Amino acid sequence: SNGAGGGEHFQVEGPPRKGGILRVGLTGGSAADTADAHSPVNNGDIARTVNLYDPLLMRDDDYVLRPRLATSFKPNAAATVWTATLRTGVRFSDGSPLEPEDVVYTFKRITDKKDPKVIASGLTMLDDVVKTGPHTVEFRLSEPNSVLDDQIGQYAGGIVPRGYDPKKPIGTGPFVLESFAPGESTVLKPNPHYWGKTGPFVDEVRLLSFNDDDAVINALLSSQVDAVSQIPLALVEVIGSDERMAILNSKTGRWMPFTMRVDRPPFDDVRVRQAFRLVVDRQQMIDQVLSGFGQLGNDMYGILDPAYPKDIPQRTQDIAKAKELLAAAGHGNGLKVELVTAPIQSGVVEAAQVFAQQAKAADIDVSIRRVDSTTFFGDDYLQWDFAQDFWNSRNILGQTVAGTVKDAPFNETHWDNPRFERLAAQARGELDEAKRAKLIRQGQEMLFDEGGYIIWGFANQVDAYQKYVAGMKENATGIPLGGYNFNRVWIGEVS
Amino acid sequence: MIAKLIAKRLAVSVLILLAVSVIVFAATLLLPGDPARAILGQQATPERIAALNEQMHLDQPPVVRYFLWLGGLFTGDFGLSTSANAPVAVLLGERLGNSLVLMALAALISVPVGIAVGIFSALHRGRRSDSAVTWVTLALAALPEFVIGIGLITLFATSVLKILPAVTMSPPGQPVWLIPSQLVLPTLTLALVVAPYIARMMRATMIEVLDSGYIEMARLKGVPERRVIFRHALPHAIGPVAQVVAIQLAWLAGGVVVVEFLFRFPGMGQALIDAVNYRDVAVVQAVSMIVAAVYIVVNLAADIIGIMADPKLRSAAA
Amino acid sequence: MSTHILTSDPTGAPPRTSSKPPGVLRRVWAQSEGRVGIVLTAVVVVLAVFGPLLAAPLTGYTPYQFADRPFAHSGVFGTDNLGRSVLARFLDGGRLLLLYSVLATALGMVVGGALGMLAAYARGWLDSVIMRLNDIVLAIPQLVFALLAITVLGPKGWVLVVVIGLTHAPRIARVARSATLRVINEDYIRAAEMYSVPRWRIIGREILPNIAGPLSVEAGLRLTYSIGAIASLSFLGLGMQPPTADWGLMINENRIALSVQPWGVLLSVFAIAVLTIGTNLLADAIARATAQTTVEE
Amino acid sequence: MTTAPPAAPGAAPAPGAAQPAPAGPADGADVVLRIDDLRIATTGDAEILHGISLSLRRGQLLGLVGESGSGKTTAGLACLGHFRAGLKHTGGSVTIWPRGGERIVVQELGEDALRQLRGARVAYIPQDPALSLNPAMRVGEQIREVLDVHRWGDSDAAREARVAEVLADVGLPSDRDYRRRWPHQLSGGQQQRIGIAMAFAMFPDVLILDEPTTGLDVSTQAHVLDTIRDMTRRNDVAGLYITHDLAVVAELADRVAVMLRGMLVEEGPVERVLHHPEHDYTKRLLEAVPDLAGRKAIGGDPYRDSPARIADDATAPPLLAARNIRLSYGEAQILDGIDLTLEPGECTMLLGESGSGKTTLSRCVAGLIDDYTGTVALESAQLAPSTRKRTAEQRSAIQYVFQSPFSSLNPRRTIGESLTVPLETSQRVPKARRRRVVEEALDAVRLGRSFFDRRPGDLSGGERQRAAIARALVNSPRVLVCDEVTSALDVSVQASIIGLLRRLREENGLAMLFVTHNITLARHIADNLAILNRGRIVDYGPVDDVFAHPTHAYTKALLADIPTL
Ligand SMILES: Nc1ncnc2c1ncn2[C@@H]1O[C@H](COP(=O)(O)OP(=O)(O)OP(=O)(O)O)[C@@H](O)[C@H]1O
Ligand SMILES: Nc1ncnc2c1ncn2[C@@H]1O[C@H](COP(=O)(O)OP(=O)(O)OP(=O)(O)O)[C@@H](O)[C@H]1O
Ligand SMILES: [Mg+2]
Ligand SMILES: [Mg+2]
Repeated sequence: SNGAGGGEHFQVEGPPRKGGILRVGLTGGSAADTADAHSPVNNGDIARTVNLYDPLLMRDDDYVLRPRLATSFKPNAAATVWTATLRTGVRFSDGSPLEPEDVVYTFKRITDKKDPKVIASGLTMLDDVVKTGPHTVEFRLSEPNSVLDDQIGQYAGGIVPRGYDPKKPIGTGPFVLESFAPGESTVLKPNPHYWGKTGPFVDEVRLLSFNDDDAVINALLSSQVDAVSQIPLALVEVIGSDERMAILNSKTGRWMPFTMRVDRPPFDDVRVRQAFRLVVDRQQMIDQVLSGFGQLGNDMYGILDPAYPKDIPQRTQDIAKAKELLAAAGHGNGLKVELVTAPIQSGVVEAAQVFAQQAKAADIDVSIRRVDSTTFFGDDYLQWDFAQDFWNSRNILGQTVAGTVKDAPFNETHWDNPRFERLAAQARGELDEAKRAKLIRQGQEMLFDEGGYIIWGFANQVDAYQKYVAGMKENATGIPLGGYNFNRVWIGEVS
Repeated sequence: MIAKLIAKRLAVSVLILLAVSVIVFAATLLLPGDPARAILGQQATPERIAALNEQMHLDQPPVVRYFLWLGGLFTGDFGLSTSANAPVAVLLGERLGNSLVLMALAALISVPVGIAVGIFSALHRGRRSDSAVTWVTLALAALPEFVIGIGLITLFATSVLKILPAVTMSPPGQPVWLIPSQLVLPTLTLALVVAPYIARMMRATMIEVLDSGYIEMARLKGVPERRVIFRHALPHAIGPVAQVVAIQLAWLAGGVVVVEFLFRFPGMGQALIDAVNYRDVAVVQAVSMIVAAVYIVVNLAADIIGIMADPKLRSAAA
Repeated sequence: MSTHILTSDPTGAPPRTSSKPPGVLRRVWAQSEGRVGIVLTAVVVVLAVFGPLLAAPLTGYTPYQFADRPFAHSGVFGTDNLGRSVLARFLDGGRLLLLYSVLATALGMVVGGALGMLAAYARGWLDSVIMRLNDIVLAIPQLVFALLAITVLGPKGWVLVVVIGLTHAPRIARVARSATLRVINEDYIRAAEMYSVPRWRIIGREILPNIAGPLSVEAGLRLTYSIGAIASLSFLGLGMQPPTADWGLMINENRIALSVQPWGVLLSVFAIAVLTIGTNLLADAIARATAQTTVEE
Repeated sequence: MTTAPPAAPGAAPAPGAAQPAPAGPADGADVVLRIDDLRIATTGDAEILHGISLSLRRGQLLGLVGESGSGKTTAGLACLGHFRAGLKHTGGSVTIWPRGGERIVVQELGEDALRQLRGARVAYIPQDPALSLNPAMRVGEQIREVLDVHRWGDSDAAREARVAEVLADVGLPSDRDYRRRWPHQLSGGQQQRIGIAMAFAMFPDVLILDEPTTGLDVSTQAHVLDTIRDMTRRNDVAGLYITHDLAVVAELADRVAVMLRGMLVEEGPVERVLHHPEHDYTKRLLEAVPDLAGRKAIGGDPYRDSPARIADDATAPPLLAARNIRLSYGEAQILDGIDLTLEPGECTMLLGESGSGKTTLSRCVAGLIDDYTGTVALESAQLAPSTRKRTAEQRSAIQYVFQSPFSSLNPRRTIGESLTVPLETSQRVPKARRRRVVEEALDAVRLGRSFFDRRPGDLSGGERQRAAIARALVNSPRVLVCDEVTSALDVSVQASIIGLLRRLREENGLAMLFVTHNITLARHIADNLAILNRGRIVDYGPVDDVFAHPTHAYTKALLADIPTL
């Protein structure tokens, strides 16, 4: 094994070294773990998908969409038909070549009406996927969509061969599945047919699931694992001060909003929503919840999107103003609300507590109702009056389609504004980036003024690994450990 | 007579187990959540959910489902885990093994140690060594298992002596016991919880026996002390000690949950907590029934040992 | 714990031990276990009751205010997972645990004691029914019961109290029953029967005071277990809920930093340990004080 | 050796002085064991034996009598070098001259030597065989064990033969099956004989018998006493027979020693001590022992025919009449058609061995047992079986006093509270006056009003029994059912209770059903005698008639078995 004492130095520069085993500790595994390309839910699922499959496009470390299995993905002028040109010479892990039929099959599987997969919600306008040549596939839409590339360029959109069986997963990713025990461990071996130019360098990757952060940290500190994804932010400095450990701190677009239902009292009154947003001390939120590892939020999502309106002034805590607004809304004697929270992501329950404490200053009595994740995502999901959620890095339009248009599948604030709908529709049909940015800005301003989200910050993704692990890079997508790109990771030698 | 007595206990045990199964089944019916949706996911269509409900008999009235479930239990079919979408038996099999290893190790240590300490303490009644034992067992018996566990972790894993792993972690496909060092702390925790009770019970029983007329008589007959203890006193402690050992073993089956949680031990207790969190009704039912069955079986065993150890009942059989 | 009860003494000499109730406390105090038990329990109880008043004055922070970054080492015992003062939260964190444990124990004692006495006194089918029900409840794993109840009803204070109280009830009922059986054949019960004293009054006036010894021992034990059980549930995240300051919950929240900022865990672990050890010693001392055995050093 | 004045321990010879071993001590060639100025104290330094000196002679039994707690057992165990937990030896010695062996001073022996002594040279027969036999060991093995641990004989077969022999000696079957029985498969008398066999197995020199017949009924007692007498003679051992029953001593012992609170007050030949006692205490003790002839005045004035007693007036219904009472528990027929009547002021003694159904019958009468058939009538009114169904009037009329004064009063309540209970349920007396009524009852039983606020734990057995009797009196009953009210008490206390009951009868005209197994009490309290045997009354009539002309074999045997002074 790689167990090694502190103080030693490792050769982690220069040409990658081949060989060795990479043991990665993950939290959040359960008996429900899957290796299905299109149904990843938790951390471990994502790590498996990323390494077993490739989508047509994928965002890189800087959150820029890059070609993967498609060398190009272009819309027509009306943004109603997109054409993908497939990379040549790609083989699946069983040796069969990648063909347009596989892409057609993949998207049929994803959008299967009877069993729609994770990214299907963003593909509701996708009418048909058709092979148009030996290397081309057309995506025909029922309405214009200028950001379809964003929708399909996700880890859950990996291309699988025809007749795909998730029990014997076959993909084009850098690794193949050697063994898989849900909730416990996964072993990945290099894919002999891998098409990519980098890696894989290690002989084996082991994904080990732990049920809580505590266990995973202990495993790292006792060298039972080489790298762990997403360490508790409160421990970053301590772990970083261990000379054996390296920290990977990536700024991301991950946000953990409070969600106020704009159609339910007391939040149906825009003044109450504004007051709640003014109550938040955002820097304190970041300090206490994220231990400072985050960027300020301004009640608008999509901070990594080039169209994000950075020039809108930062909202800061203003208790007096908040009280005024509450009084105007008829809550002069204070207000009592229930905040539903659940341990759906580390920091969520903590944020609820910090918010409750901050709101006291404005005579808002927030009672926290902590439920378990299953209850939270159960029948009442998206129906809570005042709750929380978390989202990973997304571009603004994609996020809008997912959460802030009337029919969005996750419209948790029940935001329903005709003008906003129009802006969103226009932007989705607009292929000109500048024009689109303008439309987006108008929509964002509406959310900034009246929306139901309290977006107090964007959390960094912080991982830790032993210093002998080489090739880890910061990654803005929010996928841990440099986007789980284990194909570029190698084990350094003692120097 | 004795066979009749045992048969009666057996029958009562079976009835209790049946009653428990009714209660467990009814209680799990109350769990909020929708198993079919849990299996199929958020975006499942109503048709698929209906189809799966039918397949899992969830469309039947509770009484019918109870009997279907009960019938399944007899054939080793514990139902379908909603979270893993796999048979519960497959899911639990290995974990049950892990838990049993842990419990067996804990029992193997705590039972003999507890009995020996108890006898020692009874024989040294009133002396300093006895009161030391009394203090220690009293203190340990009071501590919740996680307190002991955290104490041990602090002592042996994280702060003082960093010599043992704080969590259980097995390389893929390897049973937990292949890395014995990771079994040490969980086993020790359980043993430290269980042993004091056995020691205290053993001490109390021995003292009571040693105070009895026939022990005094044996001494007055000139019987050597060693023989007084092993031939005259010990046999009388078998029954009561079997009882307390049974209670402790039964406790282990339930108490292992917290310890497994603490040490991230891949056992039944872990499975139970996960199952409750994910509303995996079939798993909750299975684990509950397993723990209840363990409870009933060990108590039955203790009763039978008690009956066999009692010459009145034994001779009545002849 | 020998609960050997000296029944009729054939000698005619007055029994050596007097059975006056006020003697019990004194006899508890007379044992070193009793003294240590009382002191330990009292220390933690005082801490739990008055701690909340001291939290802010002593630390400068309320248990809910942010003092520093999470797991920082500022202040006496550093900060917790949200940067709140560990000491302030620790001082505030015993009250609910203690309150719920006492309530749960009381509930268990009332329900279990009543059932046990009733079973022993009524005998016959009622006894069988109660005891079989007891066996059934005992066979249902305590933690499973708690897990289910809390998942169905939510982690509310009364749910904890009821769940823990009810899981104690069958065990207490057993004790109450066997203690009652031991006195039920005493002639003073027969005398009361003979004078046709109402049955509830026989239970209340003749039986209850005479099984108070074993019952108070049981109460002490059950209190110990209640504390452990409620703390365990909080530790599993099923008991007290954030942002409440509570020892069990603090362990759960701060466990992750055990190796770097152990105080958030260790203070609570220590307090729970002292409390449970104290109550257990006390229970043991009461057991010795009430068991009418011959003189033992 | 004659009476050693307790206050003058110096009078006893110095331990170990002038003894030509091994023949025996100078002052008597046949002395086998001598206790010299033995002192024993508790670990709390309260002295329990204040210097006892005694000698046991070969082939003789020395009776050691004295009231409960006087230290008899403590002295007896000291002969084996055994002190119960909490006791320690503080002075004096026990010396033994075994047959053909060296003189042994018990207190000088080490652990191993003591062990070799016990069960071999000095054997012990305990009070309660049921508690002293190991319930988890076969009886044969328990006897055999003595031979094993003392390495008797030279082969297993020899030891087995000895077990069989000694079993036969004590009159038990000696076959293998019998030896393989468990203790619980034997009756009380048989168990005690196993104890005796165990004691004699090693041909001991000294035998300590600690009330070996107390738990047994008269006929069994008679058998066991025969066995003991026979075995001591045959084996020529020296015996110390501890008892509180002077009659047994008179029958069995050669000499008798009387103990009082840890001191020896008198010692001498049985004849002399029992008939010409010198010490006051011995005198008082002898006075309190009831005699069959009824000549003594135990508990005060001798018994006179009660003036309230009406000669058989056939016309008026009797005060209390039980007719054809039958009761069975499962297969066992406990009461088998009992007829019994009681006239006002009359006392009938119900006599029978243990298990004959005395308690059961008296409880049927009192309404404590309600599943009998037959009728109980008070005057002409038939009573409901259960007290709860009887009227307050009827309940008050019949009062029951329990056997054990230690369990009939609630230890947690004051005497006053317990005694008020009957008044509460009968409602005869207004609340305000209840205390006075109770205090009067306490006066009547000679306890005094100060007892009102005391708890049973502070009272002696006799005081408690008085309080229990007072409880029966508060409702001015007409019939008192006394179930062995004196059998848990010392003779002197028994005498005072008998005196009290007699006075109450005379003063209040009470009718009484006096249940006992002690036939010697008959002439001291009763007018009529009913002999109960296996659920039937086998002899019934005026005491003198029954004594003069017992009809049933059981009654005859009973009269023959009674040990007398
Ligand atoms: N282990 C002990 N510790 C303290 N005191 C004791 C102990 N055993 C006996 N005593 C006390 O010593 C005294 C003598 O007791 P012992 O048993 O010798 O009396 P006894 O004459 O045999 O009475 P009984 O007729 O009731 O058997 C009593 O007052 C008793 O209370
Ligand atoms: N509740 C019961 N169930 C079964 N058998 C009983 C019950 N009570 C008494 N007996 C039996 O009835 C018989 C008579 O008992 P009872 O108590 O009346 O005898 P007793 O003459 O008072 O004896 P003692 O002198 O020992 O007090 C005994 O053989 C006893 O075992
Ligand atoms: Mg005695
Ligand atoms: Mg009787």
